[in-house]
Amino acid sequence: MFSVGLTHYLVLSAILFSLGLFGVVTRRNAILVLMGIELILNSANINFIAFSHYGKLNIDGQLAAVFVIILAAAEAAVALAIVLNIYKTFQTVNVDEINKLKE
Amino acid sequence: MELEFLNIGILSWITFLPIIGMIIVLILPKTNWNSIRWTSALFTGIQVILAVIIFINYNRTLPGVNDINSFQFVEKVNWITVQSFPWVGKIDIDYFVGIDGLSVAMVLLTALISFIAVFASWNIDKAVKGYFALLLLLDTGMMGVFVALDFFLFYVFWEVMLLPMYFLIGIWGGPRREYAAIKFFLYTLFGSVLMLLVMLALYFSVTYVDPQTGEKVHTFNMLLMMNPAHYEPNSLLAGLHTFWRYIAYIGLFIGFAIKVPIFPFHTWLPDAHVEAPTAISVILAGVLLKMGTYGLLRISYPMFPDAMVYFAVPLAILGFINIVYGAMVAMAQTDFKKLIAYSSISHMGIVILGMSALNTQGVTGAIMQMFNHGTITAMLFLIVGVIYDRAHTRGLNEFGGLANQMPKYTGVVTVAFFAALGLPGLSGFISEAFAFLGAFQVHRWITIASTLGIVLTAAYMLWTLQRVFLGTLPEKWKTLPDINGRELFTLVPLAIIVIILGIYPSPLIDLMNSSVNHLVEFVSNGAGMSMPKP
Amino acid sequence: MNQDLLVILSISNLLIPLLSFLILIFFGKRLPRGGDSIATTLLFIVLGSSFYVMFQKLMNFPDEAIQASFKWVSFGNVPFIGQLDIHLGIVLDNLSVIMLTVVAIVSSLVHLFSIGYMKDDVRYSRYFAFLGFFTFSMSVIVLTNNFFTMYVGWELVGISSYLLIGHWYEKKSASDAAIKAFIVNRIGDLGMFAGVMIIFFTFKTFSFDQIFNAISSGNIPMGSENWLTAAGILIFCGAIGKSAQFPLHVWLPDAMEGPTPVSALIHAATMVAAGVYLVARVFVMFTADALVFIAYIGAITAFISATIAIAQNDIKKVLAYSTISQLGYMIMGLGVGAYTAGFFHLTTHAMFKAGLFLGSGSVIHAMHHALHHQHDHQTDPQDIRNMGGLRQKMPVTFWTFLIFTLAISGVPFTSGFLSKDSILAGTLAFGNLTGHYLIPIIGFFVAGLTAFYMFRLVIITFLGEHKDNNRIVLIHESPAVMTIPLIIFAVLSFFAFYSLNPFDAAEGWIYKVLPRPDSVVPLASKAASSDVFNEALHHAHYPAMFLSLIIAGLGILFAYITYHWRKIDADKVAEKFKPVYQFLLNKWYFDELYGKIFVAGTHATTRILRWFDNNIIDGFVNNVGHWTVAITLGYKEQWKYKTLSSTVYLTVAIITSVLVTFFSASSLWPAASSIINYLFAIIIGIIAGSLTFFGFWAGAGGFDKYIVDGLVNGVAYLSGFFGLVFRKFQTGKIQTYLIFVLFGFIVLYFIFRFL
Amino acid sequence: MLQQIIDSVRIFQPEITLTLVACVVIILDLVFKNRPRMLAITLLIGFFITGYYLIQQMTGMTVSAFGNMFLIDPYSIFFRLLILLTSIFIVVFSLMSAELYNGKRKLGEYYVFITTATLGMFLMTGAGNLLMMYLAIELTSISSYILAGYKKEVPDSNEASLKYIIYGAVSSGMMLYGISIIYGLTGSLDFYNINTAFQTGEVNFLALVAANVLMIVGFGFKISAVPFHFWTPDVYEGAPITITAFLSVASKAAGFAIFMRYFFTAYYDPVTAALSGTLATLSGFDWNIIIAVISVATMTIGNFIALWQTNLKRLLAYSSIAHAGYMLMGVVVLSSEGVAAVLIYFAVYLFMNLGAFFIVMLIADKIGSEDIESYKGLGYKAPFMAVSLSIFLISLTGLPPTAGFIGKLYLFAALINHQWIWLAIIGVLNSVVSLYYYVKVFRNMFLRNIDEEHEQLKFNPIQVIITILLVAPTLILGLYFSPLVNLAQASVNILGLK
Repeated sequence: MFSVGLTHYLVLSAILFSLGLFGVVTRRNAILVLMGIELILNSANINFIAFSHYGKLNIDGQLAAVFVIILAAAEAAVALAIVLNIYKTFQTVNVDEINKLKE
Repeated sequence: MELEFLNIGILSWITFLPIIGMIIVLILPKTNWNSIRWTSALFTGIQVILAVIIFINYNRTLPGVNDINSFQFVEKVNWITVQSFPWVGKIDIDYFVGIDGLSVAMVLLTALISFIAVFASWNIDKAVKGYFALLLLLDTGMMGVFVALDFFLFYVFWEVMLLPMYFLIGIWGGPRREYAAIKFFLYTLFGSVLMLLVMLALYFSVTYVDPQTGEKVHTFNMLLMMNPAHYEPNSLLAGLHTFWRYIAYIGLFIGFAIKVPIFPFHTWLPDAHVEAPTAISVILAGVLLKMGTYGLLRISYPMFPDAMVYFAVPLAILGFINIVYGAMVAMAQTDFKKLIAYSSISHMGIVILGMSALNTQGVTGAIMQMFNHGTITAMLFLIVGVIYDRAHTRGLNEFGGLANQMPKYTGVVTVAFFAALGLPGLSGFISEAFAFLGAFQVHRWITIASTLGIVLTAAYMLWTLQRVFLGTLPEKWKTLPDINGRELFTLVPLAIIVIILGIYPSPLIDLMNSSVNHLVEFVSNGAGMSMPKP
Repeated sequence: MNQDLLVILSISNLLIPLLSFLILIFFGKRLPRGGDSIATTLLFIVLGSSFYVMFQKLMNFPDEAIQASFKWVSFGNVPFIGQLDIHLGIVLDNLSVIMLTVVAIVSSLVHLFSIGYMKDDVRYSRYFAFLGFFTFSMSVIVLTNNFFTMYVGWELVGISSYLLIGHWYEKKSASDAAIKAFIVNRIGDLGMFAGVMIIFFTFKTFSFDQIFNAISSGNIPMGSENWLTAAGILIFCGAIGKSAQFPLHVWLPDAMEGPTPVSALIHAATMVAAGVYLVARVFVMFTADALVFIAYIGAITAFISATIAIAQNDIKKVLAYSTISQLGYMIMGLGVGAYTAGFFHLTTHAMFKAGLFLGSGSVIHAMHHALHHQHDHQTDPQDIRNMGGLRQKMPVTFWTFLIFTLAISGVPFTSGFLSKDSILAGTLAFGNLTGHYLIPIIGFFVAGLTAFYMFRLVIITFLGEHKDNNRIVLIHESPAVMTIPLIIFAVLSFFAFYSLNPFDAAEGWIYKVLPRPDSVVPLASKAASSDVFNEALHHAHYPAMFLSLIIAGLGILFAYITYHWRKIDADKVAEKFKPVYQFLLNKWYFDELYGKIFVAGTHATTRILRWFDNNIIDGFVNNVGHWTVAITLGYKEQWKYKTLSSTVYLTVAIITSVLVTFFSASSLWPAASSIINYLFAIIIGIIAGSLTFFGFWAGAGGFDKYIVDGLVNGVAYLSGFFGLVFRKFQTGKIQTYLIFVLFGFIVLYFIFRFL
Repeated sequence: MLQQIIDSVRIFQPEITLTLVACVVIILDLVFKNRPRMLAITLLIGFFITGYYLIQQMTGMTVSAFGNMFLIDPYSIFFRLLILLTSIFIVVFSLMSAELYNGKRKLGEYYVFITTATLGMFLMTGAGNLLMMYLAIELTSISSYILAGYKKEVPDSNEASLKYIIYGAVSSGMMLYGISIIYGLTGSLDFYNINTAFQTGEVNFLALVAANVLMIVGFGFKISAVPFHFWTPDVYEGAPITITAFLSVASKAAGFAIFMRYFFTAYYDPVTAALSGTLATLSGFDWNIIIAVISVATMTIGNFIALWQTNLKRLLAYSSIAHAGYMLMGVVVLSSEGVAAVLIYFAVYLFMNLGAFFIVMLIADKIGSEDIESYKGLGYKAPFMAVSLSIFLISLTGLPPTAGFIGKLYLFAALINHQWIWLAIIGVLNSVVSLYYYVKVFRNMFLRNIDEEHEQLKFNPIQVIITILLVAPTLILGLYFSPLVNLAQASVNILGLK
């Protein structure tokens, strides 16, 4: 009978992590970039929980996950606020067009 | 013997007087030019008096070099102490000054040249206050280099000079002043950072046992660095003729060579000289160049005798290149000041050649040449300044027949030029002769080749004399006034010194005799190998 | 009679002229008549005292050398050598006292003469000042007892001659001549200096006596006679320069640009004779080989200049070349070992040649005034072709001049006959002894030539008709101040002052007081000893005399035939042998040769080096300079300089080669290292350097293009390039940044992974 | 357990104070509208109280609070002092910054976030647990994101904050992923347990390397080391100068503190350390080599790009990157000397860098430009400020007799003593290069437009005093540095290391 093990979770989180990075570097829309970041954070969370559950380790991992979720929320809030501001000043959320500061 | 005033030794006074002067100058109102000038003159003047006092009281018999007890006017105050930790030993940096035969002549020279430089700067009319303040700061830096016996102190003074120099050239200089200034700054800094690394390497290789606590203390004390016994076994620079010692020597050498300057590090010099105001050229040529050679004598020789002997022949070859190459390039110049600049490259080559011999005549010749070149080149640059102030050009080919227009001036010029081309009876000749005599005993063929420089020098000097002073006077210079009292006052003392030392050099030689002999003996014994004989 | 007095007197002889120099140079302008009287008086005092010194010395201490010296410099207790002091001082032996007197005589009379000749000159007092300075420096040479002060005096007379030749420095030719004189002399001095270095290296002293003693005790440089010979020849180089010997004789004719009395004093009688004096002074340390070398140099010089003198038309040029030729005689005489004869000729020649010059001076003076009255500034007052028939107008000048001419041509009853004859005898003896017959042959031939060209000069100048009738009426005899010296010199050109027997100088007092000293060099390299030589000389004496008489007679005869009776047309002959004539007229093309090779060569080299210095050595820094400019002004265009990039490659190449040199060298050379190893190392370094350069060049060439096309605007190299490139990565696009983060992550991972 | 918490709270006073101050400021801001100066004063008072508690702790004690969550040792105290000092200066600067007070901006939050950022940094210096570390970093970062974008109406400021937050979030996300892997490998987030795990158990090397590189990404972002520096110039240029200064000193310091602490403690090898007397790392895991590479890249690239900058603020941004590179050299040598060198460097860096930014701010407020070209003739318009700026720049170059020289001296000394000679040579050559662009500023201030008429710029006495407060240490520490060095060397002992 097929049983889900630690490896599957790690692979999943790895995929999520890569997807997150991919999204971050490819999407032009600031919102989508932020979503990519969320993916990265959550991939880490999966790791934490998987390790603490399968690795017969202490509770730290799950604690970490909780903290990270909260923190991600805070970060997202700030980020969205900034994006709003950007939209106000630049009339766009396309991160490519926001490149006045360079060289 | 100690000379003290307010419990502060004479060397500290002579070094830091200009700083006091600088502060006063900074306090004075910006517009009151005369008071600013006279203050600077006053302080440098006192410096000269102190220098004379030193000259009189200096004990000619004490060798110094690596022996603390025979240094004179020593002041040693603990400056920085960092208590020790298990992972780093106690750190001691002393304010440690003193002079011996190697430095006393330089101290005199510095005082004299600075004093004259102040009067040469009389007609500066741009930001006068800043100018004299920087000049005095520079003065302290130079003096400090020559009296410091603690490597850290030495390095600090060495670097302190850079900035005033940068501004003095950069603000009061000629049309291409910015380029010249930055070039000077970068070159010298490049050299000195290498020196910094070597200094640190020495610092970690050298320890001495603190008499009170009995613990091992790292130190920047130069004299301790000269003693092989103080090198930690299996530290970076321990032993003789090791790879790292050679590298360290080369690092130091580059640092000093840039100051001298030795081919191929010389190209900052012509630009700096051409752009710098007269007084600054005088200081550059008169004192700054000597720091390089002084550094070699004071630091490279006693601390790396093995490497010094090992590299003696390359050093001599570099000296030869400097002499001949400098003279030849000088001959091709059409700018009066640039010509003088290259001539001083050529003359410093003689110093290098003399030092590379590492025997008494050679080194004595070298140090004398350092002093004499200081006075003679100072005269030459003052002379250029005089004509430039009047004609606002330095093109050799634009002049002619000034001898009739400005007879007094021409008289002084003749003395200076003859001194520069090594005419007997003037100081330049004696030092050249000794340097060559010394070098010939070790580097026979290189020396003989170098004597070619004598002819070349005569050629371009006389040619210049002809182009500027002989022949017929162009219409446009019919109105040039002859040299004035102030300018004469800057030139005549130097001329007198040049003549006196030319006829009877003993006053100068006696100062350095015992030190030079001691140095030669010390290095030859310390090298662990004899000078390469041809 | 104590020696100290003599010493004091001779030192005062040394210093009085210096005093006159100082007085005149500083106060000359304020003194009445430029202070000429002061200078002259002082010089006559010197004359008196030097006569006194000479007589006292020769009477009371004929065969001892009075020394007086002081410690000049002390090197203290030198490692590996011990106490090393340098003593300077004077020596009074027969040689020096006689020479001192000669100098005094000529100098004082020239002072006198100059009062007339230089009348209302622009720099009258300066002129006299320098005369004094010269006399001082000359006395230094004469009195010194060591090589160091000898060299000092050597340079000092050089500089005073420079100053006096360039007296009329408004004329470019004059200042050129002055420089030429000094430089050519310096070349000679180099040799001398090298010789002195060898001497000092070996003996750690400069004093003649100590050196000679050391040699005689067998201590010679590097322990080999060859080095001794070399030292001798090198020191002789000094003489070659000063005494205008081949190949450095080219400066003396040009030196005639100076005032004529100066030519008389410096370039005829004293300074140029200093070379001879030097040879006499150190005669004892010359090996046989060195002496032969000296002899040949003298002979060649005598011959070349005599031939040139024939073709010259400038009165002073003729005399100049005859001077060179006579100096060649003296050198030759010393070379062959006729020590006394050589020096003897120096003294006699000093008198009559000074006379000749002063005579020509008075002629030129007269001509000049005449031309001045005519307002004629084209005609050259020195060209003998414009003269002739001056005999009636200037009798004193003519007769004195004739006496000098007779003397120099070696006609009996003149001093010249005695000295010249003894030299010729010496050469003949030398020929017999060693088989070098070329030397006597040249000697006699030159004697004939001398007689010929001197009489040519006399005839063209004084006899016949003057070229221009309205000029001749304006010509007058010179004033007494000028004629009196002439007369004195003329008197001094008679045999009686030197030897009572007009046909044998050997009976004269000079031979008594100046016997040939014995060489100190090791036996192996010794020349024929005095008595052997004197024996030969004795045999050679009479043949030589007759031969020389005949030859001189022939010379004079030819001169008369050609230029007086016009049996032979000189111009026709010149036409016939045009190439030869041109060759002689142009002084064997020496100046052209040197000009082409050395002068032009040096200038070319200097220009090349200047270019090298500005573009290659400074190249790197220039880039830094442009770079800083670029930074401060934000000009990226600054970077488009293609020329600079190449210099950068060069710089890199040079740096590598230097490094490689040092490392290869450090691996190569043993502790006690020989120059070869360094050369080898340097070669390796250069090869490495050039390789780098080409690699760099090839690679970077493409690099350039790539950059210019692509990323950055024309930044070709160095950190500036990197700066711009990395700067370009800062696109301002956040995602590019993130990509770099990932990129960095990967790179670091692999670095770490495969550490 | 409870007892332990109580004890911990006692030694947690500084942080608690900061928290309280933050709350107080918020409340005050709500109560009195638009009284920014009052807020600032309150804040300063709070900071001084914090400082007082910090000084109290300077007994050389090394204790851990909340079960190794937070470590109090001389090392962290030194860093916290630096950070606090910086924050104080920043608040003072803010009081004088025209750009902040223009446009009637509400500054309550500004000051609050400065406080929270400071708190975050405090926690970073002392964090002994990966989770704690992460939270501290985020606290700092989020506050800084907002501060960077505080000039809401200015596009640059917005752009800066957007870039900052995206970049920061991504790199901290990657770091978090790394943390999770390490947690998986060692089963703990506590530095010391991690260390023991490594010492005993076998760990998968590849995973370890990957994880640590991910960590380095995070740290690299904080200390803006190449290639994770890209955000730095843009953010520094866009943000208000006060914040730029704050980030360039304080947050760098905090980053270094935690970075060194993590690597030194987690990979500490007591055995070899006992032998060699250095902070040896576990065999086969020479993380310092990577740091060497990074440091070379950082200083070189920082300097070389700085050569081309025309905006002084941006130039200083790049120079601060280069300085991070220098300091990394101190980490590379893996020894207390290195750590001491870094501490010393930070101490002097604080004064000189803050000073430079302060004067740039003042000048910008006067002449309305940060462009180097616009500094022409400044040396004659505002001699005092110009001279002070030159002193700071000289110090940044590292020439005696300024403090910067001492910083460099100790760095190179550490390198030489541990025979990292190639690194030392690269370092000194870089400092020569750096001279080029610093000199650019002197050149414009003193060498240009000398002759024309200059109307003097006026500065109020407080500004002058502040400048003096910054110049004085820069010069004095250059000539008499034993107190600083003694303090720094006393502060190198990290909890758990000998």
